[in-house]
Amino acid sequence: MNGTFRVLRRLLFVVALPAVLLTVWWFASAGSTDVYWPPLETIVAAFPEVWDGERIRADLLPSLWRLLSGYALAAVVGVALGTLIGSYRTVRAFCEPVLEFLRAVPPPVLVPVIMLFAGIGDGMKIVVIAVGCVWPILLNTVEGVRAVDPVMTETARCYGVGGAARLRHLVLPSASPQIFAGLRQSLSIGIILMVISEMFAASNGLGFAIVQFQRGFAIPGMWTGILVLGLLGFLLSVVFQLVERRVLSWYHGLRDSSRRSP
Amino acid sequence: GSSDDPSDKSSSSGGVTTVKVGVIPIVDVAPLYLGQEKGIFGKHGLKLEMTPAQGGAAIVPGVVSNQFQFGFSNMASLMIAQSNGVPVRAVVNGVATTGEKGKDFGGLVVKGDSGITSAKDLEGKKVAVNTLKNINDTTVRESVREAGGDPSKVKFVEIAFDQMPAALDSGEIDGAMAVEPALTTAKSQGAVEVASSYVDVSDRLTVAMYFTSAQYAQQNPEVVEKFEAATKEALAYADGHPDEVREILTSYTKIPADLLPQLTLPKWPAEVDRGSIETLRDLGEKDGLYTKTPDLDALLP
Amino acid sequence: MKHLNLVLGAAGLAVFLAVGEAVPRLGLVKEAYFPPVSTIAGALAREVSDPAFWTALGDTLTGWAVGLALAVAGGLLAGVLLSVVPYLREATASTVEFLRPIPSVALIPLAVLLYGTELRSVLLLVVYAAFWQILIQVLYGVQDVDPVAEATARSYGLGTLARVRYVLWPTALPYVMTGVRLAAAVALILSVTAELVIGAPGLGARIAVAQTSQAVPEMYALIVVTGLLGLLINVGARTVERRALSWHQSVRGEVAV
Amino acid sequence: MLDVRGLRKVYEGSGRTVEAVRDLTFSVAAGELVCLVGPSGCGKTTLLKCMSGLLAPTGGEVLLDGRRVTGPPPGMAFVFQEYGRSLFPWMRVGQNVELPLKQKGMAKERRRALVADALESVGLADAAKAYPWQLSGGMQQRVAIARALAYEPQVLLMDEPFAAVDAQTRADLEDLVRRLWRERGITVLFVTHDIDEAVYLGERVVVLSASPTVVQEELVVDLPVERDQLNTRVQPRFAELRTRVYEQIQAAKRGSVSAAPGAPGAGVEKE
Amino acid sequence: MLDVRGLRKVYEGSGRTVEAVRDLTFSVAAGELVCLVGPSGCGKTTLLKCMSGLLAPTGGEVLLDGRRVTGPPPGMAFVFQEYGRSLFPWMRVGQNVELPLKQKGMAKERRRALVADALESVGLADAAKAYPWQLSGGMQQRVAIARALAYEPQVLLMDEPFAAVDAQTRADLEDLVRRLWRERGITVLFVTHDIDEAVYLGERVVVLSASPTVVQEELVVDLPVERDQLNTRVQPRFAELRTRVYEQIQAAKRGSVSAAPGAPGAGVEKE
Ligand SMILES: Nc1ncnc2c1ncn2[C@@H]1O[C@H](COP(=O)(O)OP(=O)(O)OP(=O)(O)O)[C@@H](O)[C@H]1O
Ligand SMILES: Nc1ncnc2c1ncn2[C@@H]1O[C@H](COP(=O)(O)OP(=O)(O)OP(=O)(O)O)[C@@H](O)[C@H]1O
Ligand SMILES: [Mg+2]
Ligand SMILES: [Mg+2]
Repeated sequence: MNGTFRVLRRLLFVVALPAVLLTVWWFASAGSTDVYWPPLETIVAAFPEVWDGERIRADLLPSLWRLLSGYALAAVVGVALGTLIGSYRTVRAFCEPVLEFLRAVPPPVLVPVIMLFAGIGDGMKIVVIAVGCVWPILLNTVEGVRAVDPVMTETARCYGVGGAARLRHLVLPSASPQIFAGLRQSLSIGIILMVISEMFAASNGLGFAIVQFQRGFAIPGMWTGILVLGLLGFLLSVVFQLVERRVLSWYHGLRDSSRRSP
Repeated sequence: GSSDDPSDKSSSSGGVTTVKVGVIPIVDVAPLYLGQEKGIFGKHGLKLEMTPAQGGAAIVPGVVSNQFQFGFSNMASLMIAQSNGVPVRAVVNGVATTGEKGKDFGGLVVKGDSGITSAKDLEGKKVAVNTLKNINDTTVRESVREAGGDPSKVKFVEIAFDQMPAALDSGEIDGAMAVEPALTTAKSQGAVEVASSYVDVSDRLTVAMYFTSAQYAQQNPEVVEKFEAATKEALAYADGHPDEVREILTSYTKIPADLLPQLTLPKWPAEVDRGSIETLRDLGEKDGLYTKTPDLDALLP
Repeated sequence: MKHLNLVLGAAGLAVFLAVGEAVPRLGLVKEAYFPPVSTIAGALAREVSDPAFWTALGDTLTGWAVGLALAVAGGLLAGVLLSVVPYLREATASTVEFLRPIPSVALIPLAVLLYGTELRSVLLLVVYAAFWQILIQVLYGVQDVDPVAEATARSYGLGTLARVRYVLWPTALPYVMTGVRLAAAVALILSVTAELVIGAPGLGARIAVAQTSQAVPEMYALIVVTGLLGLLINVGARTVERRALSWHQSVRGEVAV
Repeated sequence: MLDVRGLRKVYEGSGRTVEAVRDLTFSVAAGELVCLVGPSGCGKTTLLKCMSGLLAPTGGEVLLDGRRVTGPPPGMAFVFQEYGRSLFPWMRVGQNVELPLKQKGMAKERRRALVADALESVGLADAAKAYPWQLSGGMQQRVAIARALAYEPQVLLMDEPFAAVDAQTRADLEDLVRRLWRERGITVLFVTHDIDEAVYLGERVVVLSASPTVVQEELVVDLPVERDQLNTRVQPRFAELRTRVYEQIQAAKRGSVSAAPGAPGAGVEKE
Repeated sequence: MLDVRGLRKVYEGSGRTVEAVRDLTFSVAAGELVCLVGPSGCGKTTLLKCMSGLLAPTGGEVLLDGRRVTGPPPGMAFVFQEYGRSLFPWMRVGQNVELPLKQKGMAKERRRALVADALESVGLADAAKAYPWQLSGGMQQRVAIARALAYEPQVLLMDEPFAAVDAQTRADLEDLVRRLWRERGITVLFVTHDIDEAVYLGERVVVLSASPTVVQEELVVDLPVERDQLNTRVQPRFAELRTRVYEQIQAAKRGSVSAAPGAPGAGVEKE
């Protein structure tokens, strides 16, 4: 299998199913007169018109900034708190009920409360995104930290690897596969919360635009917004996977090396 | 689940037709609850099943897909829907302004100590409305215009009615177009009303209407007729019995008891005021609400 | 030790409540917008004595439980299938990544269009949101299989199904448990949100009424109820986990030292 | 029965390419007991994994009864060098041993009997209810052996299976393997780094060179089939054979620079 | 230096209670090299873990220089029996060896030199850039040994450290340990199941009984301090000592029913 062939094969896998689905959608919706299910053709036609440079600058970029800030905040808080909670049983017992309580509160009803403390600007939106994203990261970190191999723990203790070095060299790397599972989950949750947060007190943003289309009955516009969300999610996940492949190269190498090549 | 069989959208048994109505659980729809309780709808052979939803996002598609037979929506939304080809038909009046400045069920309020005394002072300030590009920002713009200001200099943000008092109080926003009960709450926290924007548009402004889908109107003209007749009767009854309205509010809202007597109730005339709707349409056109001019003949009954 | 955990958890909650009481009392926020815990408790007591509240709670829990069950079953099935058939995973990866970030809230008009305000409408949103949580956790969990364990199973002639059952599943279980806990909360959030926005009967609809009525303490009381539900759900999940994962380091580590 | 032809295996990945096995050709007849010895890291484990079809070779092929091996063939049992990780921590010892039998579709009673028998024969009768991680290293290794024995394989591949057990147990297990081999006529390929063990156990000893690996020497062990720990090990022929193997391994190691411990004075000068 | 007094360890949990160590008392003087032998599962690993403070004993105590051991003391290195799992898979071999040195706050250059030296001395100079899981079992074990050596400990605890390496490498490593012990005057406690190794390496051999464990016998190895693979092993005194240890282990195993392989005819009758 040479290089170009492999790239082509991958590309085929990436586009094949979406192509099939789009085709099905195209023909199934063709000629639809239902305002809420416009023909895909209409949606595609509306796309360049709706997502011109101005709208990308005015709506997409602010959204991206909020998303990335909120996500980064969640990642830092989730991993830090998760490590702490995962490492000490007493801390876990102390915090868990409160955290589980907060976790179950739906963001849309939490937003007004956050608005009380964080105002109505970008800060509020970033906090909303972070509050929603933090849970998968937190939970996965806690579980990952709890599952560190005892032999490795003993090795570290024995060689005096403690404190920050223990975190950096043992606990976090060992939990990293599971932390990445959490980060991956949060990425799409972040996008979802970006939309939700922009339903409140916003005057621009991707979510704002979608809701605006929806309320204004510009249904093809709404559909293009949903498509943009999906594309955004896809692109971010590609970037995410590249990062993960790098950071977890040892892990994937370990997993793959003993598997038979197909 | 309220209905077991999805295909059974409206059922009639023994001469009584059950229809689902998508409503927003606010003061505006009190006549329906009252009329139902007083047997007005029953008299017309209708049984209403009220489904509270948060706004047009849920009600309009529900009506269009015949999940609800009727829905409640403000005029601007209906005109926007109509101009976008959503097959909606307004059926009967919903709610109208009281026509008295300073004594309407919706008003433009600012923080007490802000030094803002008229709508003109809102130039360059942040004003909250519940939905952008809809009836409330259009009417506020008219208030600003009437006060001699430039509406394009006002910055609008979207905040739900119930969060307006807090946002106003904390200074996050400078003004808010609030309706009851948020309006009374805001005032009780020290906010002052600088304009009655609905009245500024027209002292007979029809703010909202009940509507159905074109398809349903065509297939069930008699049900629509019954609904129209019964609702008109209910509106008239509600307009004449404010105390009973306040009473019925406790059954479907949670408006605190101390707030209830202070609420300003809207007017519920039986007939729509076409002239005021045309004014609203023209204002909306100016603000770019529609892709093409709404066809009021097709929309209104 | 179990008692110690209970005491610690209660202490944590107590501190949380105390903060909730102190913040408005100290004037950090206005009581009118953020009532102190004691006021909320009063409202909660009123709610609890209302039979309609219990009907609403029942509706919400029905939507939650059915939705979660469907999402878990679907997520597990899809996750295992995708990881057992590598081609399938490759072929669906891009589509999955595309669909995952589409928020359930954006689907609300479509849900209403299809099912009105019935339970099924709520279910659609709940399942859509919770399904991905399970799926991703399964995919990561399956990837965690120890190559030596996998080789052992293969060399002893364990077929695909047996390997799923005896090797893949136990390895992925800790991930899946986390996924279920995540999904349980998401399902609860979505059923409340759906009720809130669509108006399907349930706690969410009650919250919506309280919000539009400016009944602030009642609204917080209902929010507290959803939080408490989440708390209870987690207690259940932890109990299951302690039994199902007794062999796993995360659980046995707690017992040993 | 088992033919290895021109086997080559190159590991690639993470910026390191290792040619673990260069060119291996040898065969094991049905019912033979062959011991494999070679320097650490020479590719014994790699070879075994390729032979069992767990690893796809880079070049060459492995034939079982003339058919190319592409996946683990039925009736083959493998005792892994990483015994600890090859036991499933979520199953008790008894269940670990029983699992492959279940897979064979064996009746419950027979399974029970086989499991009890196998655990008994490795001296772990009373550990059936423990989890693997509650056992000592040597006990874990014996569980892995018991699992292979209970499986009643035709072909048994063992990768340093006695590395973690004490001398006495080791001797017992050696005799157990020889006894099973004779009684059941199974084919055994046995990797060990203990030269005495290789000579004592095997009918033939294959010595591998240091990596990249080729067959350094094949040696027929012409000791009588009846062997016992006491007498066999003191026979002059035994001493000759073990010296021969020892020399070959040393030669194998000398052949490669990389694997030679470089601490000065640490080497053993023998002849 | 290291005193074990009335040590007792009971494992509890998951419905299985094992009294691994019943009552152990012995001591290791500073700069001594003691070998521990005993049947598989008798509690050698448990004992080592208690001595290093990794495991809290159920009863009795461990004293290091008269102070009670409650956690791993500085200057103590441990080579784990589960070598594979004691290496961090996310670090390359060199980093694995270097990590404890970093922890000591050593300068970079000195670290580099020590790492290179240690890897060289176990014959893995060219594997520094590989990940542990890219190495063979024996190579992994040698990395674990290299890590302990580079650490320059005062006390070295080794739990069957040569189990996975070939005979030649093993001999080299044995000499390496003895050389380091003599040159640096470190205290070494060495667990092995190879009797020859115990006698060749140790200044003293402690034989443990089968579980529940007590000290079965302590044997001073009165061989000359200068030992070499060729001559020492053929000395009559060596043979005597190894026979003695062998007998003791057999006695230890006979004392316990559970650990005796039950396969009929598999036992070795020696005296
Ligand atoms: N997964 C892997 N990825 C890369 N290289 C590997 C891998 N597994 C083994 N190797 C390399 O292949 C060579 C042979 O390894 P193998 O495990 O077969 O040796 P071995 O003969 O079993 O050694 P030992 O007696 O020490 O177990 C070694 O140099 C090792 O570094
Ligand atoms: N984590 C544990 N939980 C329960 N029991 C354990 C645990 N670790 C060890 N044991 C038990 O303690 C006893 C002694 O184990 P230990 O590992 O100390 O033996 P060992 O002498 O090192 O044996 P080997 O030579 O086989 O490594 C065994 O019976 C074992 O089953
Ligand atoms: Mg090997
Ligand atoms: Mg041990």
